[in-house]
Amino acid sequence: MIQLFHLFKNFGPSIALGDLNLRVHEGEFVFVTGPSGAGKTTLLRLIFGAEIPTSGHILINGVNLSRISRLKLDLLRRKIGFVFQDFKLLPKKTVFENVALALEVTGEHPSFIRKRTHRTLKLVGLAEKEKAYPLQLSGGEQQRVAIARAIVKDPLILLADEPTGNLDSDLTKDIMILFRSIHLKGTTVVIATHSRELLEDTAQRTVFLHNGRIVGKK
Amino acid sequence: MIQLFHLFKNFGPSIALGDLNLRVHEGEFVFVTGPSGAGKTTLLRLIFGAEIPTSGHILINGVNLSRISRLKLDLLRRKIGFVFQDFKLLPKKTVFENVALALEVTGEHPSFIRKRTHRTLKLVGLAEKEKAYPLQLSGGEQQRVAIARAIVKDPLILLADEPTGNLDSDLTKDIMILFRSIHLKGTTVVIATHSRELLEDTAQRTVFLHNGRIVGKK
Amino acid sequence: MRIRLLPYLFKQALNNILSNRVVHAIGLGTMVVSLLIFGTFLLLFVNLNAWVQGWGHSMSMSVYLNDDISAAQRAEITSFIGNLAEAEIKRFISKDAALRDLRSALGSQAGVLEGLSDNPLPASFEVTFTDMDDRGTDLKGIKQALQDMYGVEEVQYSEEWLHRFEGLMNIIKLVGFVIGGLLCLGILFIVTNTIKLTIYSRKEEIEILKLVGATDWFVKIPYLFEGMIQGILSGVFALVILYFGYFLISTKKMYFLGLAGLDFVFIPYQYTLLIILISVSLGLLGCFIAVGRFFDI
Amino acid sequence: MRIRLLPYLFKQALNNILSNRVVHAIGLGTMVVSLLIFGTFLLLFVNLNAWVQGWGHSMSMSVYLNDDISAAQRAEITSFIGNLAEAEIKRFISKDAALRDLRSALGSQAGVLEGLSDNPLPASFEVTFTDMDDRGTDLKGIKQALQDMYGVEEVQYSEEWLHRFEGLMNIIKLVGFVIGGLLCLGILFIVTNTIKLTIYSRKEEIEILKLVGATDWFVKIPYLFEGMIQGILSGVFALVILYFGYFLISTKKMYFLGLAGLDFVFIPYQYTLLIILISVSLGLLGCFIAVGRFFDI
Ligand SMILES: Nc1ncnc2c1ncn2[C@@H]1O[C@H](COP(=O)(O)OP(=O)(O)OP(=O)(O)O)[C@@H](O)[C@H]1O
Ligand SMILES: Nc1ncnc2c1ncn2[C@@H]1O[C@H](COP(=O)(O)OP(=O)(O)OP(=O)(O)O)[C@@H](O)[C@H]1O
Ligand SMILES: [Mg+2]
Ligand SMILES: [Mg+2]
Repeated sequence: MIQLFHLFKNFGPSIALGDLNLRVHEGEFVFVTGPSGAGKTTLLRLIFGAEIPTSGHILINGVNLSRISRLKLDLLRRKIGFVFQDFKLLPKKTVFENVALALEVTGEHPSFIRKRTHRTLKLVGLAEKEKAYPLQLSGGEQQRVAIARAIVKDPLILLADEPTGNLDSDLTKDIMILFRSIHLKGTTVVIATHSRELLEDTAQRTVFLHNGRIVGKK
Repeated sequence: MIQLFHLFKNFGPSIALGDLNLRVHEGEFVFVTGPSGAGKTTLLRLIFGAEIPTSGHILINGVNLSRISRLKLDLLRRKIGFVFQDFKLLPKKTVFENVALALEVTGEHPSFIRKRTHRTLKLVGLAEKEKAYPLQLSGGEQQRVAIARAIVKDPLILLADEPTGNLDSDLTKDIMILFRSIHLKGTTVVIATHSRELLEDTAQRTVFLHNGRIVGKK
Repeated sequence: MRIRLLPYLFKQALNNILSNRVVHAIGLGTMVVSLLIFGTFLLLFVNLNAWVQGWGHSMSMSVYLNDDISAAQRAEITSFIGNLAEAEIKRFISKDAALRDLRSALGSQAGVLEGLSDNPLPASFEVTFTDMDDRGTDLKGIKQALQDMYGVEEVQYSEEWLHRFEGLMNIIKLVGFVIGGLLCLGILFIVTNTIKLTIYSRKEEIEILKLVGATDWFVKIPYLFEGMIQGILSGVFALVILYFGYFLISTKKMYFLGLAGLDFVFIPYQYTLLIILISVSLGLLGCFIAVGRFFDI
Repeated sequence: MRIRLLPYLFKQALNNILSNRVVHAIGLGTMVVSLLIFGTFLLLFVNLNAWVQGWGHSMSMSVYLNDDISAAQRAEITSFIGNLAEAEIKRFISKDAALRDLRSALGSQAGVLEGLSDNPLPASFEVTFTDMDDRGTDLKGIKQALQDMYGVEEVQYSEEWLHRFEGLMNIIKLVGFVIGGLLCLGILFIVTNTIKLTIYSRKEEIEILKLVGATDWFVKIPYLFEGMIQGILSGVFALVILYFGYFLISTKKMYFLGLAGLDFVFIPYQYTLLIILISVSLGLLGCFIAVGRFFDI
């Protein structure tokens, strides 16, 4: 599903990722962890095509990202859900519109969009905040909107960057159950986190990053 | 130091805080916790004067915030350090400039500003990222810049809103040690968090919020 | 891009305008004022041209006739002049009238005419020319043709006056075209810049849309609609304000300015269409350029 | 606000301009073009006025003298006219010359003068008036004064011509002031709007500064400096470009346009100062208004 070969990523002189090799199979559930600045976000953004590697290759479903046209990349992104560490919500759109957007770009039918968006917002516990704007939400609520937007389209791949950093432990458990249920439906899930809570009570495959290199696996 | 009397805060119809009474003495170290949307951020923002209460009174050092002039409020804010949940860094300024800003607004001497800023950035482990811009930093690095900016001026009061949400547990410990050392120098510290990690290994006074009301104290 | 998305994208554009209403209002204001400047210039130029043209009407030609001219010859001359689209016979001056005129024209020098027994002056037609400049009237050719006709003694017109008049028209045209051209360029620049600025503050929005998997056109089209709407609105507003202004200073009021007798007309309707067209294309163009800048994600 | 913060705040302004350079460049462009439009208008208006004024120089007055005038009386008239600042004796026309002129003026009708034994025409001074309009010359008064002098038979000037000329000047002035006034307002609006837009995208920045404990002035002053710098730069750029444009179409080139003999001058230096002053105050004003909007945190 996701294959990374000898991936390097520099930002100017500083190296964010160095010689990274990783394979994530279809339907896998993988954690990426490591200290602050280890390169977790950079890794996820590379897989998403939001960043171009300095060298190395990324294959998604066998397609090489560096050989893909802009339009193809847009279409690929529709199959990937991404929970951004900084949420990236549109401040001028309501919670409902923000989540619906992920479906609207694919040209789905309005009634279908409405139904799905409602359901997903209910799943993350934000049914009552549908009409609010992102800046009127608490940090945790914003994070859940970002999660809802990522999962509303039943993505083939779910990339979640620190998805529970602003959530209390009860909500964290709920969200993890949500991720697991999506995973059970066949979605490949990659979660970047340094939350002990998430990592402790799981037997899932875990990749440890440090200074842009894989320093351990579980 | 901080006195809250019958504090209410509504956003339109929704109630963020309801009848909140709280006293924080000079030199105290208090945690505020509660689930997502409980009102932690709202509480801190009210204390900071960034939000106006619907009713009730806030006294800082015996001064009633609702009776204070704009200029006085500006001057008061210089004595309060605030770590915002969403960091609120200036994207067009470097890390160094962002932190130095907190001192520059007070009109300190440039050489003093330079020295202090360097030292504070070293304390949060960002000495090497001084010249970077916020958007070039990882989430955890941005959070530490926000912390550095809050503590650089040796504030009388430190308000930190979820200051370790993006930090791994080692860094979280470092930051907590930093906060404690500042506290030992006489600063009153109020930290909003739902991190179990922070709350577990502490005997500190803790206020539990739920739906805008205090539901427990420790 | 599926066509059935268009209504959705149009709705997006309307929503965007509403949620960025302050920025849009500022931008709209700038566009309206720019177009208004241009429109006012057009209005005044059109009228100034007409006025100066009208002022030049007094250009006239005298066709002196032989004393022994026959009625048929006279009729022939009349019909020749009548057939010239731009010429008109203003009056016929008989031999007596000519002497009277000369006497009054000489004023205190009229004494020179005292000793005359016989009236030596010829009768003449006074021919006036209208809209000369527009049709490129060949005065020399007309003079020649008339002079060659039977019964015509001489044809005269004031070349000096014509020269001066043409010089003035040249100056006014030059000034008009320089200002008009610069205004056009300037307004093009200002309007596209303004639209760029209104969109510039939404860089982040575009970035996020791209991250959610929107195709380029999905992002661009609402902006183009926005530009179009802004273009139409500003064009219409500018015209309405211009017409209102025109109405306030309409012909009647001009008496007070000592400009009685000048007709003050609104710009021809082709020009109003032109203004709308310009404003819409500027709106689209500005958006296109501005949005294009953000597509490197 | 401590004074010693000013250099720091000025440095902030420069940094801000650098880090928002695209937006600033767009805004600067708009301002330069707006001022350029205004400057071009001023330049052309100043020159057009001068040309039309010059064109009106041919306004002349004829002072007819008695045949029996004494040399002393003649000298008195000459000195009277010489003392009128705006008048100048263009030539003296003797009786003989007057007859010659009349003959050639009558052209084919000169036959009327054949039978004359005595020359009935008086000698005359032809007086021309310059800059009449500026000094509000009282032609009627002058005429009266001259007529009351010994040796003067009659004074004549073409009232019709004067009327027309004044009408033309009125039209040009009206058009000039309407366009000029609207341009002024328009540019004021455009420039302040543009600055508003450049600052609008920085709402967040202002909010953060306030949250860090900056006083209002600490936040505002760099913006005002920015506005001032933008104002100065755009004023200077506009003037340089205007001068360059002027240079390209300077007097020599005007021959090609059939406008030979017209002097093409640059706008007086007071106006250039005015343009700089306007642009700086617009810059400051725009910033002041725009920044003011964000101070409710
Ligand atoms: N756009 C950029 N320009 C320059 N340096 C960057 C950029 N993005 C990331 N970096 C650097 O690359 C390194 C890895 O960053 P990354 O965001 O991947 O870390 P992370 O593992 O997500 O950390 P965190 O847990 O704090 O979010 C960091 O040192 C960061 O400063
Ligand atoms: N500006 C606002 N307008 C409307 N509602 C708001 C606004 N700010 C906060 N709220 C609402 O008030 C409630 C309390 O928000 P607050 O940010 O204080 O929560 P919190 O305890 O900080 O939560 P979290 O842990 O998720 O950050 C939430 O339900 C939120 O949606
Ligand atoms: Mg990260
Ligand atoms: Mg919060």
